[in-house]
Order: sequence, then C-alpha cells, then structure tokens
Amino acid sequence: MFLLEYEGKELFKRHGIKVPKGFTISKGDDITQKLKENNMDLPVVLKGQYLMGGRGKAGAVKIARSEDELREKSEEIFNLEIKGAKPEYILVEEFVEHDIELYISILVSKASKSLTLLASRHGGVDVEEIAKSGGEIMKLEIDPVGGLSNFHAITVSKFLLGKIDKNFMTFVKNLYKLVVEEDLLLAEINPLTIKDGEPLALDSKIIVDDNSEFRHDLTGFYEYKRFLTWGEKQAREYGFAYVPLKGDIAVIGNGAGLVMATLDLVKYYGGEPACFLDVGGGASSERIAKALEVVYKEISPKKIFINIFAGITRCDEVAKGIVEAVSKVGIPKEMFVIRLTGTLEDVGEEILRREGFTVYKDMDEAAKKVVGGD
Amino acid sequence: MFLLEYEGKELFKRHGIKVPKGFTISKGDDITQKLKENNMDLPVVLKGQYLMGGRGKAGAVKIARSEDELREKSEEIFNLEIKGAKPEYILVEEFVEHDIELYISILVSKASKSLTLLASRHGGVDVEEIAKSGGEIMKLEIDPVGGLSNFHAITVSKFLLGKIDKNFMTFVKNLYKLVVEEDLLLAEINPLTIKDGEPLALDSKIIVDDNSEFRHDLTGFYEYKRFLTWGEKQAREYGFAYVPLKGDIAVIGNGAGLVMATLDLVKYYGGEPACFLDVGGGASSERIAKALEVVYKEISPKKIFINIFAGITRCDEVAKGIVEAVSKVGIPKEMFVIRLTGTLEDVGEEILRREGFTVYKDMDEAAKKVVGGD
Amino acid sequence: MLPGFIDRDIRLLVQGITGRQGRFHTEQMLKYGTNIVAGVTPGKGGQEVHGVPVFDTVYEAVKETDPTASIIFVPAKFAFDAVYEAIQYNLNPIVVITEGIPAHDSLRFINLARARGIRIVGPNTPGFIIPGYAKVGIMPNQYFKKGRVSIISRSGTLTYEVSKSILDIGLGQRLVLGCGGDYVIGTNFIDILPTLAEDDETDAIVIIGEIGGDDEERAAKYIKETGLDKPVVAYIAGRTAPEGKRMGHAGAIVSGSSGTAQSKINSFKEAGAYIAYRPIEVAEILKEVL
Amino acid sequence: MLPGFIDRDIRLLVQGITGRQGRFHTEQMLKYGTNIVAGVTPGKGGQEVHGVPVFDTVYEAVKETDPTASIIFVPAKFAFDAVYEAIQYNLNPIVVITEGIPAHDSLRFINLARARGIRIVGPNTPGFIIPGYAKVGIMPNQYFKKGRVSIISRSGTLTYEVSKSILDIGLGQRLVLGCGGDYVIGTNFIDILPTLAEDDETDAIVIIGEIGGDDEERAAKYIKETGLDKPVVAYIAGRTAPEGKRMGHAGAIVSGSSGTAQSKINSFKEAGAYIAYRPIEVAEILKEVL
Repeated sequence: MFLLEYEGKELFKRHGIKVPKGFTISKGDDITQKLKENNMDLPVVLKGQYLMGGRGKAGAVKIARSEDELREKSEEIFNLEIKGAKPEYILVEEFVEHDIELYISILVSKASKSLTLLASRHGGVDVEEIAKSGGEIMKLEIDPVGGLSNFHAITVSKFLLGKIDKNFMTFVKNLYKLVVEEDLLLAEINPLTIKDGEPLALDSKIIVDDNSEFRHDLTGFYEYKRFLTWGEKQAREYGFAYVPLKGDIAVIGNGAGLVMATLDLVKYYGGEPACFLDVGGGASSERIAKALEVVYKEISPKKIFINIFAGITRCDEVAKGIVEAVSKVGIPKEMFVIRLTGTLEDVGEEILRREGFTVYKDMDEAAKKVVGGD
Repeated sequence: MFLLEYEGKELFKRHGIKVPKGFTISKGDDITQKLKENNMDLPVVLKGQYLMGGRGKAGAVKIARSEDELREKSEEIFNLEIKGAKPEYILVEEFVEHDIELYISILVSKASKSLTLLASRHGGVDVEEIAKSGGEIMKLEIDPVGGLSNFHAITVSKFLLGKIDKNFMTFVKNLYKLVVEEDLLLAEINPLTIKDGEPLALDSKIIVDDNSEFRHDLTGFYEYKRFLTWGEKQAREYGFAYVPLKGDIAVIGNGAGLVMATLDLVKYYGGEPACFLDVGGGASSERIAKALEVVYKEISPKKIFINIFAGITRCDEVAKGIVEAVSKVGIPKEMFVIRLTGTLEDVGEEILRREGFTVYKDMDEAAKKVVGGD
Repeated sequence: MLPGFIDRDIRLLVQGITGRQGRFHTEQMLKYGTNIVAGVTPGKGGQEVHGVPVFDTVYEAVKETDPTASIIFVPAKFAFDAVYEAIQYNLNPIVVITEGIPAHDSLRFINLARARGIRIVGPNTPGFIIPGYAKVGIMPNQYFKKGRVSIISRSGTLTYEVSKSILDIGLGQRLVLGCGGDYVIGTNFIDILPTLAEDDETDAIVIIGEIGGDDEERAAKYIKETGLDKPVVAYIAGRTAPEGKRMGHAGAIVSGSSGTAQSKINSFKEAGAYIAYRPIEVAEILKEVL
Repeated sequence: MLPGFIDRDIRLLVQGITGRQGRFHTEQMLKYGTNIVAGVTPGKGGQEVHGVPVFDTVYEAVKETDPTASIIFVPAKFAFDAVYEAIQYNLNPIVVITEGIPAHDSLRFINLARARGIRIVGPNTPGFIIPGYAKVGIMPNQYFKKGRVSIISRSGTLTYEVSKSILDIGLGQRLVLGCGGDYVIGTNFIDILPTLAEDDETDAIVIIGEIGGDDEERAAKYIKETGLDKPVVAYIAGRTAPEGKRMGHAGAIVSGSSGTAQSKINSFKEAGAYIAYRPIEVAEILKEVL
C-alpha cells in the first residue's frame, strides 16, 4: 500500500527523522486560521497529496507568499487532476530554503533477496532519471538477518556528504529501523536536504507491505480508506483480488496467473476486459455469487467471462454460485460465457445445462465465443 | 570468568529468571539478625560459595532448622576447603521443597560455531553424569544470527515438562537474552525446579566472556577481585597471561603455544615448571623486566627459563629487559637460562654476553640445560 | 529424485497438518504416493491425520520419523517460526504454501536457509510435483503424468491449465514447480534452470512467467549465456495489465517501464526461446519441437 | 594460489591499516611481496601507508582498487563491524588478526560469512603464508621458504619455531596457517584438511594443536575416515597444563576430562599420524618420512 506524502512524514517523525513543520488541509478549510494555530508564517509550500508520482511537473506543488496566494493556489491544486485523481488533501509546509538535494531509499529487493539502500547526490528527480543522466547511484546491500551495521551508515554518510557525520549516521540507522519495524517494501526520501547540520526529509514515498497488516493497523491510511467503494469493500471482505478495467467483458477466474492469461486471451481475440477478478482457491458457491454480484453491479459489463480451472475449487460449487447469482441478483443468463473444467466438472456442467447455460471445457474456445458472440 | 552462585542469581533476577529468596553472609556476620532484616524464616539452606564444582558432595550445602544450627553449620562451611579454597561467602536461602529437578544450559559451542541449548529431565547431577547414566539430553542449536525463536522455547518446554507452557517459554527466552546480552560463554541452571507453575533456578553456573569487558563492567565480580594478588595485578595491567604452577622452574616466553610447549619440554627433561608466563608479542624491555620481577618476587623460583622466538618481538629489547631486571630487582644472574632467537638476535646476544650471560639458540638445548644444570 | 534438487529420497514432514488445508492436501499427497512421515502442529501432538502421526515440534518429528523435507501450511502469522524450525533441522527443500507472509519475514527465512544451503520453494506456491515419484504441493493430481517436459512457473491454476494441455497431446511432465506469487521468493527461475539443463530426463523446459520483477529477464539471460541446448517455451501472463495495479499476486505489478510483459517476451526471444501467446500454444509448440 | 583456499590471485585489503600494528605488518607483507591494493580506516581516507592508499570505507576501496581478500587489524571493539563490512563485499578469505573479540561477535560474523561461503581465518591468528606467493599475516618473513610441507596450527610463535626447524633440515613450506587462539574461530583444522589432502604441492601435513576443545580429535577422525594418504605429523602443546586454567589462549583450557593433550595424542595415534613430543621432533620425523 502506498502512503500519501504526509502519512509517510508522520512515520518519519515517529522514527526520529526530521521533516519540515506542516499540517494538512481539506477542501474548504480556513488555511489562514490553521497557519496561526500551527504558529507558522508565510511563505509556505502547498503540496497536493497524490498517490501517483509526477506531481511536481504537473504543478501540484506551489509556493504561497500571501494570503491571497494561499487561497488561489490551494484552490488550483484541489482541482488539479493527475492520472485521473484530484487530491483530497494539501500538505501546507514551511518553506525550506535549500540547495542540497540528495536521494536516499531502502527497499526490499526481489532479485538479491535482501534489503537494498540506494543513494545519490543528484536528488530532486526520479532515480531512473538520475541513472539516465549519468548521476552516480550508490547501491548497498543490507543482509536482512545481519541487519544494518555501523559501516553501512558510515558508507552512506561518506558517499552523500563526503564526510563521516554522526547526525547523518543516526539518520541512516533510523531510516533502516523504520523500514524493518513498519514492514515497508520501500522508504524513499527525495529530496533529502541538510538543514542546520541535520538531515531533513522534504518528501516521502512509502510502500507498506499489505501482508504485514496482522502486526500493524493499516486501516487508518488513506489508500486503505480510499479503496472502500462498495465493490472493493466486498472484494476485501471476501478475499478477492479485484482490479476494475476499462473494457466491457468482465473476467472472473481462479488464480492470478489464470485470470491474467484470460484477460490477455480476450484482448488477443479482439475484446476489452472490464475487470480482473480472482476468486482464489476453493471458492464456495456463496463466494462465486458474491463475485458475480460485485462485477455486475459495479461495472455493468456487457459480458461476464467465467474461467475456472478447478483443482481444490469444485465445479459444482461454481455452478451453484452462478445459478444463485442469476436468480438472486438477476444477472441475465445470456451475459455469461462459462468455461469450467476440473474437479467435479460433470456435476457442475449438469447443473448449468439444466439451467440452459452452455459450458465450455476449453479456455481458448470460450475466449473466442465471449469476444465473437452476438 | 566464572561467577559465584549468588552473582549468577543476581544476573538471573535482572533478566526475569526467578530464584529463591536469599542473601549472602561473610564470616562473622550475625545471621539471625540478617534473617530478620530479610523477612525470612527457618529452615534455610546454607550454601558455600565456591568457584569450583563438587560442593554438594563435599558437604558445603546444609539445611539449618534452628538458630544453633545456623551458627554451627555456617561455621563448618566457612572452614570447609574444596580444591584448596575456603568460601568467603555463604548464600542463605529459603528452603524450597521440590521434587522436580531439571537441567538446562545455553553455551557458546566451539565445534558448531553456534549457541547450543542442553536440557535434561534428570537434573541435580552433572551433565556428564546424566549422559553416563543414560539420562536423555536434548541438544538444540540456536543460530547466532537468527537468534532464539518461538519454536525453540516450545521444544524445550515440551521436552522438559511434557507440555507447551507459556511461563516456561518466557523463561527460556529470558535465559537466552541473558546469555546474549551479558556475553556469557555458559549459563547453566542445575537444578531447575517448578514452583507454583513458575520455573525457579535453585543453582547458577555462569561463565562470562572476558573479552566482553569493554561493554560490561566485570570488575565488581568476585573472581576478578579475588585474582588481584600483586603479581596477578601486574600481569593484568601489563597484559601478560600468567598461571602460577607448583614446580621450581619459572617459564617465560612469547606466545601461548610456545610457552606451553616450553613447559612440556621442561617436564619432558625431568623438570617442574613454576609458572606459565606469556609476555605476548612485541614486548618492550620494560615489560620483560616487569615479567621477571613478578616471577621472581611472587614465586621465588630456582631457575628462570626465558624462551623467546622473536618475530615482532625484538631480541635487543628482551636482552635489555633482562639486564634491567638483574640490576633493579636484583635477580641473580645464575638463575637464568636464556634462549633467544629471531629478530635482532645478534644485538640481543651481544648485550647479554657482555653482562656474562650464556645465550642459547636452540630451545631443546636450553631446556636440557635448565633441568640438568647445577 | 532429481539431482541438484532432490538428492535423497523424500520423507516429507507436513507443518500445519491439522489445519483445513493441511489435512486436505496431506490426503491428496498420500493418494499421489508421496512418502509423508510426520506432521507438526504445536499443541496437537499425539493426534493422527490420515494415518500420519502429529507431533508438537519438529524436534520430536525428526527424532521419531527422520523426515528429509517439509511442506508448510502454517498461517502467515506463525510461518516465519515454522520455516526457521524446519531450517534448524536441515530439512531440504522446504515448500512454503502459505499465502500472505510479510516480505521481511520471507527475507529472513530465505537468508537463514541460504546460509545452510537449503532451498526454499515459495512462499505462496502450489509446490512441486515429480510425476510418478512424489507430489510436495497442492496441485490437483489428475493433470500430471510421468514424462519429459519440465515446467517452472510463477502461477498455480495457469500451470495446471498448461499441464493438462501437455497431457492432451500425449506428453507428460518431468518436474512441475511453482515458484510462488509473493514479492520475495526463495526459488526463482534462475535457481532451478541449471538443474533442468543438466537433467537427463528433461527434454524441454516450459517457463510460465508473469508481469513484475525481472525473474524472466534473468532466466532468459541465463539461457542465452549458457547456451542451454534444450527447447524452451515461454508464456508470459499479464500482457494487458495496466501500470501500477497489483494483479492478484504480490509480485505481479508493472511499475513504470519495469516488469512489463513485453520486456520479458523480448528477452526470451533474444535467448532463442519459443514464445507462446495463448496458454494452449505451449503444447502446440512442444508438439512441433519434440 | 591454492585450490579450495585461494582460488583467485590475492589483492589484499588491510582494514585498520593506520594503527601501529596495521602499519608495521603492511610494510612486512609488502616486503614479502604480497599484493596489497588498499587500506581502510574510517576517518583516515586520503592518507597513504607505505604507498598503499587508505580509504574511509570498504565500499570506496572496492570501487577504486578491487580487492579480493582482507586482513583485519581493527581493535576488538570495532572488529565485528569491520569483518561484517568485508563480508558484505565478498572479500574471501578474511583473516582476523585482532585479539580479544567477544565470542558472541565472532559467532555472528563467522555465521554471516558462512552464509556467503566466505572463509574467516581467526580471530587471534597470525594469518597464513604461502611462501613464494604471498603472506596474509604477521609471521616473521625469514622462517618461510617455498617447499612442500604444509603446517596448520593453533599457535603463533610455536609455529615459527617449527617452521624454522623445517628450513634447518633443508625443506620448505607450501602453506602455513594459524587457526587462531580464540574460543570460537572460523577455520578449524577440519576446514582446511580437505584442501591440503587434495593439494598436489603438499607432500606432508604438520598439525600443531594444543589443549582445549576438540579440533584435534575431529581432525584425527577426518584423517582416519578419509584415509588421507599423506604423512601427518602432530604436535600437541600443553601436556603439562593443569585442569581449569586458561593457558594464554581463550581456547586453551582443560575442563574436567575434556580437552586434554592425551586425548588428542591418542586420537592422532589412532589415525596413523606421527606424534612429536618436542617441537624439534617435527622436523626430525619429516626428515625420515619424506
């Protein structure tokens, strides 16, 4: 899960990493009043809180030097759409004069099966851009069992500041502790500056490992709350993986790889998928019916393509679920293209035939049908 | 460094491991008064505090049921010599009625390069005796990097108690933390009993890693204080390894292996070493003189056998040290047998010859001389 | 057996055997003929599951039944401890079926295992099957038959799909191994390819990849650099997945220009592998080249 | 080089190069012809020691000078961090000269190294020398000459003593390696014997053991079980050491009946090794058997 900048900065503060003074506002808040409450003066920086990057270039970061600018510019940012989303919050921060812009991040590295620390003296732009423009990037492995040791902190300090600095070493240690203790997949600070001899995080980009929810309460975070449309709420509750897409053929299946392959196949034959929905393994009829309800109600597809390759899943349960959804939710039968094979396929097929459905055994054939039919 | 039982129990308490109520007395203390101060009643157990084992069999653990017994039995224990040492302290403990006697220890294992936990249901006797009498001993490796995990605690609890017991698991975790946080080479509890559902350490045997002194203050411990005879104080201060022995030929050399080999050689040719003294590498003339002073003053040997194989040590420094000791401390020249070879041996030899010493190049020859001469 | 992967006869331990999944798949594996010698669930020692004795600890299971390998059905919250316990007793390989394990936990047990030369398969994997020898996993038994095609995959059901189509054309499988859908996994394609390259009983290799990470790119590089001389057929799922969306698996996500299906397909093409664009094409290609 | 021990040409890094010991032995090693490419002491980057460039971090030293192995002179208090840093950059072997490192620190870096297949020699070792090729240690240069006798030892000066007597009879050494006198060490006899058994340039093996632990017993067992067919001469120091007293080295202590010289001597006898009772006897025996 991605955190908003201000959420990341809250975590920073909790782990002893310094950030500029600031507060968040929602649309309609009295900014002048809030400035006073927080003992802050003009000028300030207004930063739209988006989950996606590219904010700076799009103009969602503005300096306000007067009360008029405060009003006007915050208004502008609240209305600024980036990749389809407007910000719900603006982070209002003291304006920090600075010329040093460093890059630092610690991430879980899939390839090396360890933690990796990246650092560059050429912060302020994406790490990919730094690499492209030839800026030197230091890559430091951190053994996940051995942990971060003093030499890591010395190495980063020397690389970024050209000297061994106690304050900076403490900062590196804090950043590492943050990543481990909060179960982060990524903690990135870009830019990081040095103010009065202390590292100061001017931005934050944090990805929390969703799998760690059992030991951290993630429900307070923006992305968690934001996702709770009715359909997404249902998907979470029933444990579906559910991604709405732009097309008109809803795809439901069991297994992430299989559902991805089904999307690709639909596209291959010229169709446009309306969603990715993985019901997972061993789904009951109730779960199947619920998945159909979500898809039908929330994205109103033209077609629903069900692709089940049953192993621990049972075809009779799938069939019952379809029948149930048709009767209870009122999904038209002609909307379905059903591919069903594997455990108890005969029973499942029989149930569906009796109700007038055609059942395909072959995924390819079914995909052609869903695209080409009527 | 070995700790006395009561010192080990102090460490136990600091790490959440329960021990019987008790206090220590020195010779001449008013035990009855101290009992009152500590709110303890008779009967109590009197336990002589020795560094060596074998205390129980020797009669240094006694139960006192009356004030008379308190006096008589403590008197007896204070006068009881085991392997040449009388106890300076007696630990007075509440008498704990028990029938369960378990064995548990965690130690640094040289062979497996890890920590090893040993446990047995047949406590109360030495672990060697348990093994000999066919008592089952569980050996559990603990990865020093991965650390102790829940399963270790479950495994020990199941093995010792036949069930998975939360209190016992907490105890195992505390014992492990004690070993790691206090830099112990060994923590042994034998016997360990269970009282009111809680593990209770009836004894303690602890070896602290001397090398960890820079991060723990060991100076308060008995063995540290006890060793401070004048000679041992000097040895500590100058960084010699020094072990007094029973013979009459003092052996001084550079390097633990070489000095051990020299002792063996002296014995091989029929002599009896009076001490082991390793001056270490690169000793200055001052250190050599000091080593000679210690040996001469503290053990009054018949002969002093100096065996130097000089690498980073310089023979001229050794020679100067000998000359210095002779003149300042007044050690008779005829006491010396000197073997000197290696770095700057010619210079060293010259210095000594001038003073009338014979210098040997060969260790074997010198050993024969020290044993056979006059 | 399979030199470099299974070097001694499998005597399987099932950790988390008394749970719903553990029970069900123990039965299925027994039916398949896997030699399951013991199960472990702390607090359930003394029970039996489908005739398999259950112990409280791996220590006891090892003492009584001498297992060589382990499969883990323990819930995510307790999975680190269970895998570490299996590592402690040098069980190898350790197949981690459990879904939803925090990445930092996986990092730790993968590195602890690596230190002892132990292979972790997964987490979040269907496991592996060597048809005719043993199944250490949760795949449905009926889609696998002894043969000479080896499949390595990041997916579950999609792998069964392809496996079935291989049976349909009259071929069978040597090894089918799911690497697992999690962000951090113990065995990537690259870790098993050398074994398959050397294996006398593998005639062709199928790689079922998906978006996210660079496992496929590294596998392609290995194939190219070592001049692996067996036919390789690659299928990549997620060609139509949008950027920045996690497609079911924790690792299945395109971030910016990295982890795209196209990059993976290009790498395999460069390495001389055959590319299947539909699942069924895998079998079609195999039919032609074998 | 020495297959299984030194598999690539040594480019040595000296950690703790600016200290008194580091400086002195850097000079000695350079004189011996060891290829020292860099030194590291945090805070002293930019200096030179006997012409060797000094860096603040191993990261910088690696980037600029590509070392393959490291020798550690860093004080005990900071030694864990220094060894871990060397491990991080896969320097191999890592020779730890430092005395007085806490055993728990050694346990940790030895296991971290083991996880990456890196050999730690020491701590508290004189290091090793391959006469005519390189010295990574602190032994005096003059007692070593290229030859065909390999010596492995738990001691320092005693090893020089024996080495010298080997020169005196006209022989030389192939490898002389001090395992180190600490309680926990990275390379025991058993860890280096296979290399020497295989080495074409080793005609005879000298083992200089001492009281404490069971390194010698395990070595003897290895020799016996593998039927190692080169002459082995064993000398054990501490035959007259009293029980319960630490004789200089942290590991040199007889506890009860374990760790005695007699047990070690008996084991070697059983394994068919020659026993020397005086240091000089080692050379005498070698003269006869070679």
